[in-house]
Amino acid sequence: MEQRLLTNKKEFKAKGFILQWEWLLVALIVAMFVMNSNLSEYFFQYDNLRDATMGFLDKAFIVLPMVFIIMMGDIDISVGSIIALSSVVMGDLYAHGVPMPLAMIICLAVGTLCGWINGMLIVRYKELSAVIVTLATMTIYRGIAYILLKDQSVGKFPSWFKFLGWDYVGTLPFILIVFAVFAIAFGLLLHKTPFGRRVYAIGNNPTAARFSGVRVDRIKVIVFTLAGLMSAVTALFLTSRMGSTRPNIATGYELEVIAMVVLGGVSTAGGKGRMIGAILAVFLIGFLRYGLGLVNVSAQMLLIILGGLLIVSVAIPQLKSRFAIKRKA
Amino acid sequence: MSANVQSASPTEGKASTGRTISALIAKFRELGLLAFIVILAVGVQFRNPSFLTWENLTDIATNTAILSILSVGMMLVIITRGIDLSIGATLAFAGMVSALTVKHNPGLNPVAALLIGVGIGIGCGLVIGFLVSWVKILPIIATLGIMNVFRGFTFEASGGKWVSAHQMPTSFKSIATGSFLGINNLILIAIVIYIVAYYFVSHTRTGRRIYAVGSNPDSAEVSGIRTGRILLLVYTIMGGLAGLAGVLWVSKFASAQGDTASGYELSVIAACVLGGVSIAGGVGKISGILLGSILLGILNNALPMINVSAFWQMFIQGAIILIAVLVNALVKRGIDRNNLMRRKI
Amino acid sequence: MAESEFVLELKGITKIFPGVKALDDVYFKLKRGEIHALMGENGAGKSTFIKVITGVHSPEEGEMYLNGQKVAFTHPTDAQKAGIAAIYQHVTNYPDLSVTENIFMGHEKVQRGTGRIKWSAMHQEAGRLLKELGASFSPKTLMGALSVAEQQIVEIAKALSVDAKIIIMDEPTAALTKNESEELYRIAERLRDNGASIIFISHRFEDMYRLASKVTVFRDSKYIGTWNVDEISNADLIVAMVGREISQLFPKKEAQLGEELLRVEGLGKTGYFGDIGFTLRRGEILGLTGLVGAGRTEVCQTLVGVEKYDKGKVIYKGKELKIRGPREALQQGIGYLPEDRQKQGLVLQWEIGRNITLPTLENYTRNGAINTRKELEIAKRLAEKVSVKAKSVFDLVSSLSGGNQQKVVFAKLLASELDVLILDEPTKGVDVGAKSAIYEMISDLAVAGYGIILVSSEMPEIIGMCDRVAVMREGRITATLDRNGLTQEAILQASMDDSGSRDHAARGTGA
Amino acid sequence: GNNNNNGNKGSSASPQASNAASPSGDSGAKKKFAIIFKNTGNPYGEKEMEGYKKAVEELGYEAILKAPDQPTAEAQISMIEELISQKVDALAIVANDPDALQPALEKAMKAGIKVISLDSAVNAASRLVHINQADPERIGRTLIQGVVEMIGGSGEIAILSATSQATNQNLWIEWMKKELEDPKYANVKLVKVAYGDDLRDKSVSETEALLKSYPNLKGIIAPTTVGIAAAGKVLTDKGLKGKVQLTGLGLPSEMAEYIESGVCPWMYLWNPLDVGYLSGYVADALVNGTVTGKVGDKVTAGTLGEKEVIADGDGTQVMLGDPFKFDASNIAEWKAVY
Ligand SMILES: Nc1ncnc2c1ncn2[C@@H]1O[C@H](COP(=O)(O)OP(=O)(O)OP(=O)(O)O)[C@@H](O)[C@H]1O
Ligand SMILES: Nc1ncnc2c1ncn2[C@@H]1O[C@H](COP(=O)(O)OP(=O)(O)OP(=O)(O)O)[C@@H](O)[C@H]1O
Ligand SMILES: [Mg+2]
Ligand SMILES: [Mg+2]
Repeated sequence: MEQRLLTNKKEFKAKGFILQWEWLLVALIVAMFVMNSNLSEYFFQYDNLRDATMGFLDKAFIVLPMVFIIMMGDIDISVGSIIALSSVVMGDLYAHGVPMPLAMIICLAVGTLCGWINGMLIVRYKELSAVIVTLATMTIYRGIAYILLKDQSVGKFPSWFKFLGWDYVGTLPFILIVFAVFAIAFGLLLHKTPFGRRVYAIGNNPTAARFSGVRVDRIKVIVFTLAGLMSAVTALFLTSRMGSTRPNIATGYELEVIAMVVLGGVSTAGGKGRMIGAILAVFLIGFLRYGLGLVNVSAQMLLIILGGLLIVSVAIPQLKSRFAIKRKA
Repeated sequence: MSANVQSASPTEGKASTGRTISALIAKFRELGLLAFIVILAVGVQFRNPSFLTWENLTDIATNTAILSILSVGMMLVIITRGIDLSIGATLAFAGMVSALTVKHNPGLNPVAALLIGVGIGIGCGLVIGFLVSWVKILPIIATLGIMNVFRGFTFEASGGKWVSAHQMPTSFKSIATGSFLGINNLILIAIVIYIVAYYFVSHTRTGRRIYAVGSNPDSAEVSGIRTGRILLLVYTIMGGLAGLAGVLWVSKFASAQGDTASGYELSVIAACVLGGVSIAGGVGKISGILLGSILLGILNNALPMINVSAFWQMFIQGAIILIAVLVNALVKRGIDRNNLMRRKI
Repeated sequence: MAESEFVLELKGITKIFPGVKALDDVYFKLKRGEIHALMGENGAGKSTFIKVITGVHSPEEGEMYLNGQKVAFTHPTDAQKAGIAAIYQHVTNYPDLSVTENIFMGHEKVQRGTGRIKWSAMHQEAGRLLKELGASFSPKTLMGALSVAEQQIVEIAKALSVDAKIIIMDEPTAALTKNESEELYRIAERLRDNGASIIFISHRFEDMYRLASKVTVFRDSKYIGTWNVDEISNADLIVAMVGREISQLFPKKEAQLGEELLRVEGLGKTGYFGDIGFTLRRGEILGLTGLVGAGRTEVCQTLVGVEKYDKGKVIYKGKELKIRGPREALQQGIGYLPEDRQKQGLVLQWEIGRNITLPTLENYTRNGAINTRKELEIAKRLAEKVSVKAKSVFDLVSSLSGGNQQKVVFAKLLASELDVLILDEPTKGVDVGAKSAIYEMISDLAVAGYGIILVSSEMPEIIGMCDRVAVMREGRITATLDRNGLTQEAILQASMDDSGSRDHAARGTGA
Repeated sequence: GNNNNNGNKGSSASPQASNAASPSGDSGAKKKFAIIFKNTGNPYGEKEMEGYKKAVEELGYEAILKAPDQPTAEAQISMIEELISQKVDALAIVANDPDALQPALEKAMKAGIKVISLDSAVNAASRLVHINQADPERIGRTLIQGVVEMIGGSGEIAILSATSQATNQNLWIEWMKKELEDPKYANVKLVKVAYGDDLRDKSVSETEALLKSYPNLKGIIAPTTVGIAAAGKVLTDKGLKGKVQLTGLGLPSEMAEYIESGVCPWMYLWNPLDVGYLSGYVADALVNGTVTGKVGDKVTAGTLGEKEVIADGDGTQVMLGDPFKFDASNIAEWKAVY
């Protein structure tokens, strides 16, 4: 039994590096940049690209925890409603004289609470599956927002609040900087910490993870709570961008977020994908939309293009593995 | 604890009584839903005496017909462990194409218009079925993407215009408004579809195999069921029904828009879930989704009638869905516990 | 059509799964009206062979003849049409459908022309079959509501429901009591007398002697030979199956028994087991055996908190222990090696190293991040300790053979500081070489002072390795036997006997 | 680019020379005038954009028409950003939310873009001037007067609106309530404001609920295109023509059926083509600096003649005129137009 095993990873890293999904995304982004630059003279300009990020980064905050959720084979379709509820609570409180900083903290707390409720329901009622639970809470959370604000909108936030969604630190948009910080934090959480490793384990094989001492339920609750928290962060930025809020904001955000995560190469079958992929997908979709918007492509064409892109991107790995199996056989 | 000395073999003794109880509980689920509907109806009646009138009941039935038709397809999809988010878009696309067709050919037989819608729907369903069964994309993702594509097609087809009442021949509009033997056509069509669907899922081989595939895909493969074909079939049926619903929708409201039935898929899924269709697959009854659709239909009809504030409606609907699925889960646990107690260990 | 003497003949069958050669140039011949036993150790390839015959798997090489005609099944329906029915080892049923449907799925009775399912005829027929098998539950019961043994009966009914020429039974008796087995023997004989041919797979010699006239043995995916049952001695058959004398296989070393680690009293979980009591000492190997579905796995999983118990208590190192989950169990020093290593033991898509360190990640964490250098070092050390055969710790576990996968699961356990090891079928589906390595490892661990609970259905393993054995039947311990009183007969008696005496009488004898 | 082939009353346009200093500075290129509607696939919006385009092309500029797939303020903000990047000269917006676009539109104005709103207004701080299709007060009051005339001076009436968040409708409903305060309506009772969310199915249910909850209901006002058509359909199907009266704001093409049949004796709307057309000329005047959008400014709007900027709360507006009444006598002519 004089077996010697290698622990030097270098020689293993080289292969497969080029074929990684993330590189395909990078290639797509480059192609998209070339195409958009040719379509519109306004696209490839620092100011424009920079400002474009302010337009699509708000929902990107939810992409970060959604990577964890989809990685574990779950889904959360209530995030749009959580944005609405936390934003409406913040606006309503401010309108009733609560100081803005406190209202913002409560906004974050409300989002966190909503996420926690989702998580608890999902682990307590496993037979329901996350789709059903969040389908119900999606209606309930937005319903509460309607009860609170009725047909009103609240706004007139203090002028500094506009800073979040519209201003720059140096020459960089504040939202971009905050997103970068969160993206790095979530990336480290997923790829460098025991927590992230366990999320991967749950995604690949929840039973084995549980038998290996991973507290699956606890991790799920934490991740759904994080999704709630990040929805509230989105609410802060979105509210700042809109300067006011009402119960019907952020409708349909959940599907856009899910589409970005899936395009980012995170497998809904669980356990595959990396944070960088999802972040690349955020910028790919964001700049693609922006670029096509610059040449005034119609909304319906955009729908077709983005829907098609999603289908093709999930079909490619499927077909690849299919044909790989056939070749082996 | 030695009570089972005599009934050592699992083939004897108290086993059967235990099963009757659990069967009762299982039935109780639907009875419970029915009871809930009855209580709701009585409560509403108390607040608004015109609720339980023949006319209002007909209205509820007419308004619920399309939802209930779609629930049939969605139930089959969910039974196979899938989901279809694209039906709103398919419905709009099929509705728009058939409306455009009758607009340009006012003499067209309404049955032909129906067939065109169904045909478009089947085509859409086939695409999804192919993506799910052959390319093996998860249903939720495949239909999420396809939903956008079909919605885009609908806008493209209409060129941003609506097809309005005066552009549709009376024959086309009377698909939904006409009646036969005093019963509205929509209700009749829904009834026919429910009868056919009931026959299909409980009296044909293919129907039962849909359940088999959802209940245990691996065994289904081993016992010789072509699971891929079943999936393709299920999404095709869903598409066909969505296409049919599209024509009925356009005919009923005498208007075809690009954003017709946007978000309607969630109501349909909710009806199925209320009706006890399990997202885990393999479980779902025609009677269940009928009750689920009716419950949603009654809510849609009753909440405005008892003057519930518009701002509370959404919350109430969500809360009722959540409560219904939680109760469902608890009842199921009761059944399982009952099965365990039966083992007498 | 020239009738061949053999209804079924397979030549040179080879079947390869990713990383495993499950069948390697295998031969088989089946005569009309014959009951032919197929034997071999766990993982020898028997079930895979069956699935080749029934068209579930298509072999990479080899030919198959049915009544002398060459056939190639590409789909299970092909085999069904050719009159082949099978009872698969792992229940392949539909928990949400009725018993009747489970029986007739794939070959429902339908009205000619309309295609309408003839429910009443099917229920009637199902009822008849069940009655014949001595079962009294209604064919309208949901499959999911049945116990494992009852489900096995339904599987048998399923095979009987087709008018099959060839019936294959893969371990049909594994979950059955003696009476139920007798029922099955009678039916098999009757089928044979009616002209059907039967392939019968079982680990129980008793089944083979009672039923079969011929026996074919596989070992390590290879064909070893075919004999007339009355012409081969028990010992020779074992050598054929195992490849050497059993005694060599079990390198049990004498361990010093130390203080009591674990005491379980009156443990119960409604519907699964009740009244479980035993003790475990340092250095001791306690066997836990019984039929499939006796409840052993449930008991073990309860001890590590995967499942919850509702009665009784667990005393660990003198203190009552409330286990909340596997993590707490590990922290306390109780480790569990699950019975299904692919589903419960490993993250197949991961490398060896990551699998080994999963339960103990916080040990290599610095400032919240995983210290990969240290992690890899430990993974490498442990992988070498259990002598995993691989190029590096970066090999995916899915590429390993069953035995090496199992060694990785062992390495996972060794990463934690444990006192009690619960090993659930540690050699299931493992090749002979790996098996003896695992036995050696278990022995060494006992010597090193671990208290070990060894769950196994394999009689030789239990007899060869354990200091004491608790036998379970239908959720209860029916006997606890000391090493000196340990015989195959005593264990079988306790695990299969239908008489009432099994209840409390034998318990506690060895404690 | 001067295609003058629709039913717009016909005198020839007089394109103004674009000699004023262009804010974007690139004088060589054609000036770009953009419009953003609420959402795509809405024929009313298509007409409004068409009118805008017509004016812009008459003036010799390039028109950019945009509409998101969903009627949300979020999507409109993105579109505003895209237009800022394209350095358009003027931006006309039909807002999905009066306040939520303020930061984005302020940014646009800071970038030198002349911002106006039309039809559905943004708040005064977000625009230079608003193009009002008709005075909300006039709309509200006229609708009440209309329905009261239909029901013969007394009885219960109800309103079927769009979503509870719709600003235009909410404003009109406010004015309707104000009009009802007049003692001459002592016998008219507004029993309920229902919301059909501009969804066909919901509008139908809500109408049916109104009919049943208020058996004595005599009139329905539906100031929204989907709602009024849905209500027309319900009244038609239930044979309530003449028993329950219907009026409101609707598209002639959608409502032709019900006006011709008499279910809805008449209704009001303005010509969306004209709203867009006027917006195009006002935008041009702002871009050329001939007006600044303050009260008293005068704009010559092609075929529509001269219009004056008047006060509107904190801001200013240009009024297109009174809502146009569609009834059996003129509907046949208009249903083909929009
Ligand atoms: N689908 C599969 N994919 C990969 N490997 C497989 C698969 N099925 C079986 N194997 C492997 O093939 C080998 C033979 O397994 P098989 O189930 O045929 O053994 P068996 O003789 O029936 O054993 P037992 O007595 O435990 O039932 C084992 O190593 C098993 O792990
Ligand atoms: N999936 C299941 N469905 C129904 N009953 C089950 C299931 N799993 C276990 N059981 C019940 O729990 C009891 C104990 O099963 P368990 O798997 O613990 O037995 P075991 O002795 O370990 O058998 P095995 O040798 O198969 O592992 C069985 O009698 C069975 O009735
Ligand atoms: Mg086997
Ligand atoms: Mg076990």
